[in-house]
Amino acid sequence: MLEQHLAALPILIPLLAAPITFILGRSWFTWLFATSTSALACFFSWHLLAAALSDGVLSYALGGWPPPWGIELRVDTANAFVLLAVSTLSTLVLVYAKDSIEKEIEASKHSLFYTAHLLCLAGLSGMLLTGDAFNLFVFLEVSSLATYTLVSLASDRRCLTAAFRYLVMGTIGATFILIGVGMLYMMTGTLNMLDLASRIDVYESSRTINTGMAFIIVGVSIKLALFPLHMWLPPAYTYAPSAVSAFLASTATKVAVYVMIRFIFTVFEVEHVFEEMRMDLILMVLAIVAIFKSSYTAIVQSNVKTVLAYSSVAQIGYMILGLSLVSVTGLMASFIHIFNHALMKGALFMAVGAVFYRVGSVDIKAFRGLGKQMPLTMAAFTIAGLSIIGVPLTVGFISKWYLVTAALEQNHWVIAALVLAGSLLAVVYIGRVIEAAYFQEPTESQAHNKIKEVPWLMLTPMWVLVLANIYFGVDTSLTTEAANAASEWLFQNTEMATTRQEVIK
Amino acid sequence: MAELINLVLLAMLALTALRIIFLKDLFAVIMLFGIFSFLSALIFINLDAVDVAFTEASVGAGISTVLMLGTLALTGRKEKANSHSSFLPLVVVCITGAALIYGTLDMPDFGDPDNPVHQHVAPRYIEESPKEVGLPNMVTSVLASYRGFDTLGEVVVVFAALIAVLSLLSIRKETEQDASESGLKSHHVLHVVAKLVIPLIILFALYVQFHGDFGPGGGFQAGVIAAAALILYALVFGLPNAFAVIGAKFLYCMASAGVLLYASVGLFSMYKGGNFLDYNKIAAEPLAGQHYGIIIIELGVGITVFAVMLSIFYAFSSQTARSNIK
Amino acid sequence: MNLWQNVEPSQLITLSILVPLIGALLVILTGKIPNLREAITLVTATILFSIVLAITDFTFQGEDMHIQVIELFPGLDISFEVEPLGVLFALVASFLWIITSIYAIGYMRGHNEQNQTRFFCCFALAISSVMAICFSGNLLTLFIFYEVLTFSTYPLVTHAGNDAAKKGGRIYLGILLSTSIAFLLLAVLGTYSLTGTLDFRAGGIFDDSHNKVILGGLLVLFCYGIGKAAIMPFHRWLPAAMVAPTPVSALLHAVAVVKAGVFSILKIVIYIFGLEELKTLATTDIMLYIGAATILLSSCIAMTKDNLKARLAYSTVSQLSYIVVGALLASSVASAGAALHIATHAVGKITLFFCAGAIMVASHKKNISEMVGLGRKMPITMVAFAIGAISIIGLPPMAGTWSKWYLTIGALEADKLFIVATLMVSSLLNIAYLLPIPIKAFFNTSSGEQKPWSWADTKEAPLPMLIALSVTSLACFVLFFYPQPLIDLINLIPGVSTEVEMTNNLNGDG
Amino acid sequence: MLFLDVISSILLISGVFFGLSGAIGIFKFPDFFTRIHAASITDSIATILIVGGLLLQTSFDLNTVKLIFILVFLMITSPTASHALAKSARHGGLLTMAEAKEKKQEKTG
Amino acid sequence: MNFILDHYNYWITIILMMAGFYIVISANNLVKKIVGLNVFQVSVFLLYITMGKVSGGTAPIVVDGATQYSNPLPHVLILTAIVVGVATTAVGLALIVRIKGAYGTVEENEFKDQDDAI
Repeated sequence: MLEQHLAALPILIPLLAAPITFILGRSWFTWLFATSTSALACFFSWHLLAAALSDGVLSYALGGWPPPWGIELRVDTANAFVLLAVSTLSTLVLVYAKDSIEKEIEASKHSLFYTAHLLCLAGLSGMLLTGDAFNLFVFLEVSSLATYTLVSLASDRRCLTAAFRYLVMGTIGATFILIGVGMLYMMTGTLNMLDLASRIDVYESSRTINTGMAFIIVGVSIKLALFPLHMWLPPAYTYAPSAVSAFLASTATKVAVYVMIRFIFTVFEVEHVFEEMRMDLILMVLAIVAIFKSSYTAIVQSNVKTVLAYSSVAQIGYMILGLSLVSVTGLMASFIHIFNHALMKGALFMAVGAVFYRVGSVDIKAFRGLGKQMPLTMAAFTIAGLSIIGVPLTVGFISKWYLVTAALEQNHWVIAALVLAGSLLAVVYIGRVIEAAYFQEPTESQAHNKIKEVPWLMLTPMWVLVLANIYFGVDTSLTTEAANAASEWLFQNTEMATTRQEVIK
Repeated sequence: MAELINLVLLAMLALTALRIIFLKDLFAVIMLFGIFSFLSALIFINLDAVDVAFTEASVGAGISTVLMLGTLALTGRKEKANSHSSFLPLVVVCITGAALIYGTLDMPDFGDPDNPVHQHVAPRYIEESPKEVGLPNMVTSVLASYRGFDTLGEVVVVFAALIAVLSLLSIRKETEQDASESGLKSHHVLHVVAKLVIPLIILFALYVQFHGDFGPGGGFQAGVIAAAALILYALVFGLPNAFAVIGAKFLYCMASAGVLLYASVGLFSMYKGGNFLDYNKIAAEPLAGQHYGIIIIELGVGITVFAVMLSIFYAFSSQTARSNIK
Repeated sequence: MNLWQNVEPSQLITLSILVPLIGALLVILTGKIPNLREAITLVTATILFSIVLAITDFTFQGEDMHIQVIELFPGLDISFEVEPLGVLFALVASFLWIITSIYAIGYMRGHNEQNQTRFFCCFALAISSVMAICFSGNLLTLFIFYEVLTFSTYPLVTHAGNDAAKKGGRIYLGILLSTSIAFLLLAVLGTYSLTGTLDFRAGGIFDDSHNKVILGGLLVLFCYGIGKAAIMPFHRWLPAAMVAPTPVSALLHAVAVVKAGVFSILKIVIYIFGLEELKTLATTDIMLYIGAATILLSSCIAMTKDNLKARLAYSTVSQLSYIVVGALLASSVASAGAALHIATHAVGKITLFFCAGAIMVASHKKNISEMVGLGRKMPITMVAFAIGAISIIGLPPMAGTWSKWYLTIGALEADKLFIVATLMVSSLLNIAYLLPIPIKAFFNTSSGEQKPWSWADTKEAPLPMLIALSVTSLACFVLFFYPQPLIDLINLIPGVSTEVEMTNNLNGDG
Repeated sequence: MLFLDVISSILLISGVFFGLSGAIGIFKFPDFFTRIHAASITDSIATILIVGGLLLQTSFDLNTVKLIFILVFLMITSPTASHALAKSARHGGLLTMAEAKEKKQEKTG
Repeated sequence: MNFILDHYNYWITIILMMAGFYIVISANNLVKKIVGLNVFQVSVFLLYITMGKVSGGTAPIVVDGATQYSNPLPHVLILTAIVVGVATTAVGLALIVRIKGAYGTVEENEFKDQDDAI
C-alpha cells in the first residue's frame, strides 16, 4: 500500500508530524519524534529516488482527480534527487539540533523549533514534488513562514530584523510568483505545469506570457538569493540559530534553484527562454558577478557565519551559471552542485555552530587556537572548507569539474577561467578561518577556561556530512547517475510536451 | 450598470491606495487599509466572487486590521520623516509597473467568455462538479475536493503562522489584580449588547460553516467569524475572562486537531484504497463520500482557523496588556 | 634482489602507495614511543624502496603494470600505470626517503623539535602521494595527487609554528594552490574537452587536428599551473618554504615536491603533447626563454643571499628550470637529459641541504658569512658539501656532469644556441655562488687573525646525519661512474630512447 | 407593485441623503462629539432607510429574512458602537465644545 | 477606445499593485511596510478575480435558470491566497512588536544605526 503512495509520503509525513510535535510540548520525546519522522521521510525519499531512477516519472493524482483538474504530484529523477538531499540534511540537522539549540534557543521554545522545522521540511518537499504551479506557491509559503520562525528563534536581537527583512523580501518574491502564475493561467486556463507547457504556444510569442515568465523568474530569484536580490540572506543566516543556518543554507535556496530550473525547462520551452529572450546571458552575467562580489564580501567579514552566508550566495552563482550554460552537462553540474553544496554548507555551519556552543561567539577571533581545543570540529570545518574550495577527492571538486567541463564544451574559456578564479577567493575566506584555528594563539579569556569538544550528538551528524563530502567526492556514481538522468530528462521534456499536446488535440 | 459601479469602485480604490502612500499618521493609514479591503470586497462581489468577498471582508478587513491596530498600540502611531531617498524605489516600481503594463497588452478582453481562462479546466468545474461532487457551490467543490491539497497547504500555512507568532510573542495569563484593569469594565451598555450579540455571532459562524456547501462561506470564514466573537468577548470583558472561557493550551490543541482532522480524512481515504484526499472512496457511494469528506475537512479548516486567529489575538493583546502594566 | 616475486606486478603499485600510508598510520599509533616510531619510519622506507626496486625489475622485463581504482567521472578514473619515467622518479624518491629518515632522526633529536609525530606522519603521507604521482596513469590522477602532495606538505612547512613559518606556509599554499586551481585544473579540463581523454599515451594525445593557438595556451597553462616547477614569476613559494626543518627542505623541496613539479611537466610534455607536436607550438619557445631567464635570474639572486638555505633554494629554482628547459627543447636527447637531471640534481642538492642542516645543528649557524673556518671543525660535512656543489655545477667526476652533458647536446641538436649559452653561463654562476662556501670554510686565510667567535665547542653533527650525508655524496660519485641503469631506464621512455643511444656512443668516444 | 417601488425609491433616496449628510458632517463638524453625532446618523437612520427600501424590493423570500436580520443586527450594534466611542472619549478626558469654552472662560476669568 | 475599456480593470489593478509595492520598498516604518504588502497582495487578488469574471455570468453557485457562471477557479486560488496573506501579516506584525521591544523603535534606519553602532 505504501508503494502506491510513495510520491505523497515525503510531504505528508512531516506535515502530519508537525502538529503532533506541537502538542507534545517540551520534552526529550519531542526531539526523538521529530527526528524519527524526518528520518522516515528521508527513508521514503530514498525509495522515491530509486523508483524514479527505474520507472522514470511517477505521477500521483491527489484526491483522485486526474490532472489538470486536480493537483498532481509529479516525481522525476530531478526532484527526487534534490528531495533526497533535503530530507537527509533535515534529519542530520535534527540530530545535531538537540544539543545545539540548548545554548541558542530558550527552553520554552524548543517544541516550536521542532514544529517549525518539520513544517519547513514539509513545505520544501511540497515545493519540490508538486506538479501544480499554484500548489507550488502554497508550499512556498508554508516553508517561508516556517523559515521566518526558525530565523527569529535566536536570542540575538538582530535575528528579528533579519527575519523581518527576509519576510518582506520573501513575500514580495512570492507575490511576484503569484502574479506570474496568474498571467500564465490567464493565457492558458490551466495550472498544471505539464499542461501549461503544452498549452504555451511559444511560436506565437505572447507578451503576457513573457511577462509572466519574467515575474516568475524574478520572484524565484529573490527566493534563491540570486545577486543582486540576495540582501536578505546574509543577515538571516548570520543571526539564525546554528542548526537553522545549517538547514536553510543547505536546503532552502537549493529548492528554489530547482524550482527555477523546473519552470525554465519544463514549463517554458528552453529555446524560448534562452534563445529568444536571451535569459541565459542575463543569468550568466549575474551569476559571475555573484561569484566574485559575494566571495569578495565574504573575505572582508569578521563574523564566520556571515562569511559562510556570503559564500552561499557565491555558490548559488555557480548553480545558476550551470543552468545558464543550457546544456545537459551544465544542468548536470547545477544538480550535482545542489546536492554537493548541501553536504558542504551543512557541515560548515554545523562546525561553526559547535564553536558557538562551546565558545559562545562566531567571530573569527573566537576561532583562535581552536585547532587544539576542538580538534574534531575544526578538522570537520577544514575538510568541508576544502570541499568548498574544490580540492580533489571532495565533492566540491566534482561540481567544479562538471561546471568547467560544461563551460569548455561550448568554448567558454573565459567562463571556465572565471569559475576557477572564483574558487581562489574561496581559498582566502576559508583559509582565514583555518589559519586562525590552527596557527593563532587563543585570546586570553579563551585560554583560561578550558574549551572541550562538543557532545557526540553534535559531532556525529557533522562527521557524517564530512565523510559524505569525501565519499561522494570519490564514488560519484550515485550523484552522477541521478544528476545525469535528471538533466537529460529535463532536456527531453520539451519533446514530451509537444507529443502530449498532440494527444490532447 | 455593473461596469459603471466597477469603474467607480476601482477609482475609489486607487484614490485610497495613493492616499496611503502619503499619509504619515499610521492610525489613519490602517483605517484606510480597512477601507481599501472593504472596497475590494465590494469589487469582488461585483465580479461574482462572493466567497472571496466574504473572506476578504472578514479576514483582510477584519482580522488584519485588528492585528495592525494591536501592533500600533505598542509601537506608536506616527511615522517619522523618511530620511533616505525615495528615488531608487521609484525606479524599481516604475520598471515593474512598465513590465506589467507591457504584459497587459496581450491580455484577453475583460469578461469575454471566450477567453482561454474560461476554456480549458474551468468548464469541467462548472459543468461536472454538481454531478461529481454534488454541491451547488462550485467554489467549495473546487476548494475542498478538486484542489483539496491546496486547502490543506493553506491550513498548514495558518498553523505555521501560529507557530511563528507563538515563537515571537508568548501568551501569559495575567494575575487577578491585573484583571481588574483590563477590559471595558465601566461600559455597561457594551456588556449587555456583547452578551446579546456574541451568541448570535457564533450561531452565524456555525451557519457559515455548514452552509458553505450551498452558499458563500466555509471553514475559513466561519473560523474567522467565530474567532471574532471571542475577540469581542476578550475586548469587552478583559483578556483574563477570555482565558477562562477558552485557554491558550486548549486552543493549541484545537489548532493541531484541525490540521490532523483534515489530514486524517486523507489518510482514511488512503486506507480505503484511494489516493490521498480521494473522498469517493470514503463511503460506499462516491457522492456521499464527497459530501462527508467535504464536511469534515471544512470542519477541520474551521477549527484550525478559529484557534489560530484567536491565539494570535491573545498573543498580541497580552503584549499590549503587559506594556500597559509597565 | 626481488623480494616481491610472489606478488602480482600490478599490485605492487597499490603497495607502493599503501605502504607509506600504513607507515603514517603506525607512526601516529606509536607516537608515544619515539624509538619505535622512528624504527617504523625506517622499516617503511626500506620496504618501499624494495617495492620500487621490484617494480623497476618488472619494468625492465617489459611487464605491463596498471590498475584502475575507481571511476570518478564516467570514462575517467583514478588509475595507475607504470612507465619508465615514473619509475626513475620513484626510485630516486624512495631511495632518498630512507636516507632522509636516517638524517631526520638525527636532526629532529639534535634540534629538539616539537610535534615529531606529526612530522613523521606527514612525511610518510607526502611520500605516499609522490608515489601516486609517479605511477599516475592519467592526468586526472596526477592532478589529484599533486594537490594531495601540496596539502600533506603544508603542515611540514609550518612545522615551527612561529610567525615566519606561518608566513612561509601562507605563501607556499597560496601560490601552489592558486596556480594549480586556476591554471592546472583549467588546462586539465581544457585537454579533456579537446580530446575526450586524459590518458598518458606515448606520442601524446594531441595531434594536428587541434587548434594550435589553444594548444599553445594550454602549454602555458600547464607550465604555470604546475607551480611546483617554480618557473618565474611563480617561484616565490620555494624560498618561502625554507622555513621548514631541514630534512623537509632536503627531501621535499630539493627532491620530492619540486621534482614532482618538473616530473609532471616532463610527463605532460612527453605523454600529452608529444615531442613532435610540441615543436610546432609557438609558445614552446616563449616558455623556453622564460625558463632560460629563470635559470639565470635565480642564479644571480642566489649569489646575493647570505642565508645558506635561501641560497640553496634559489639554486634549486635555477636547476628546476634546467629540467623544464630540457623538456621544452622538444628534442629526445634533451628530454633524456632532463629526466636524468631529476636524479642527479636530487642527490647533489640533497647533499647540500643535509650539510646545511648539519651545520645548523652543530654550530647553529645559518649565514654563509659566519662559516669561515668551519671546515676544520666539521671536515666530513664540508667535504660532502664540496662534492655536492661540484655535482650541481656539473664538473666530473660527479653525477651532475651527465645530465648537463645531455641537456647541452639536446640544445645543440635543437639548434638553440641561446640555450647552450645559458647553460654555460649558468654553470659559471653556479661556481660563483657554490664553491666559495667550502673554500672559505677550509682555507680562510684573510680573516685568520681576528675571530669574533670561537669554534671551541663545535663538533661534528650527530652520527645519523653524517651517515646520511656521506651516503648521498657517495651517490654523486657512483652515479658518475655507473649511470647505466638509469640511462637504460630512460631509454625505455617512448620517443626518448633512440637518440639517447646515439649520444651514448658519442659519449663513449669522448 | 408600482406603489411599493415608489415607496422603496423614496426610502432609498432619503437613506442616501442621510448617509451623504452624515459623511459631510464628519468632515465639517469641528470636534469629536459633533462628528460622532454625524457619524451615528449614517449608522442608524441611513441604514434603516436603505435596508427598509431594499426590503420592499424583495419578493418576501429567504432574502427578506436575511435583510431583516441585518437590520436588527445593525440596530443593535451601531448605536452601541457610537455609544462606546463617545463614552471612551469622555473616559479619556475629552471635553465637549461647551465644556471647553467654559473652561477657557474660567481660565481667562 | 474598446481596448482601453477592456483593459481599464487591469491597469487600475497594476496601479494599485505598484502603489503597494512602492510603499513596501520605500517606507521606513515597519507597520507601513506591512500595510503596503497587504495593499500589494490585495491588488494581485483583484487581478485574479478580474480574469475570472465572465460578462453576463453569475456567481458560481448553481441557481436555476442561470446559464453562465463566472470561473470558480480564480476564486478558489484567491481564497487560499488571502489566508496566506493574513498569515504573513500576522507574523510580520509579531516581528514588529518584538523589534519594538528589542530596539525601542520601528523605523528601519534607526535600528540599522543601532546595529551598526555595535
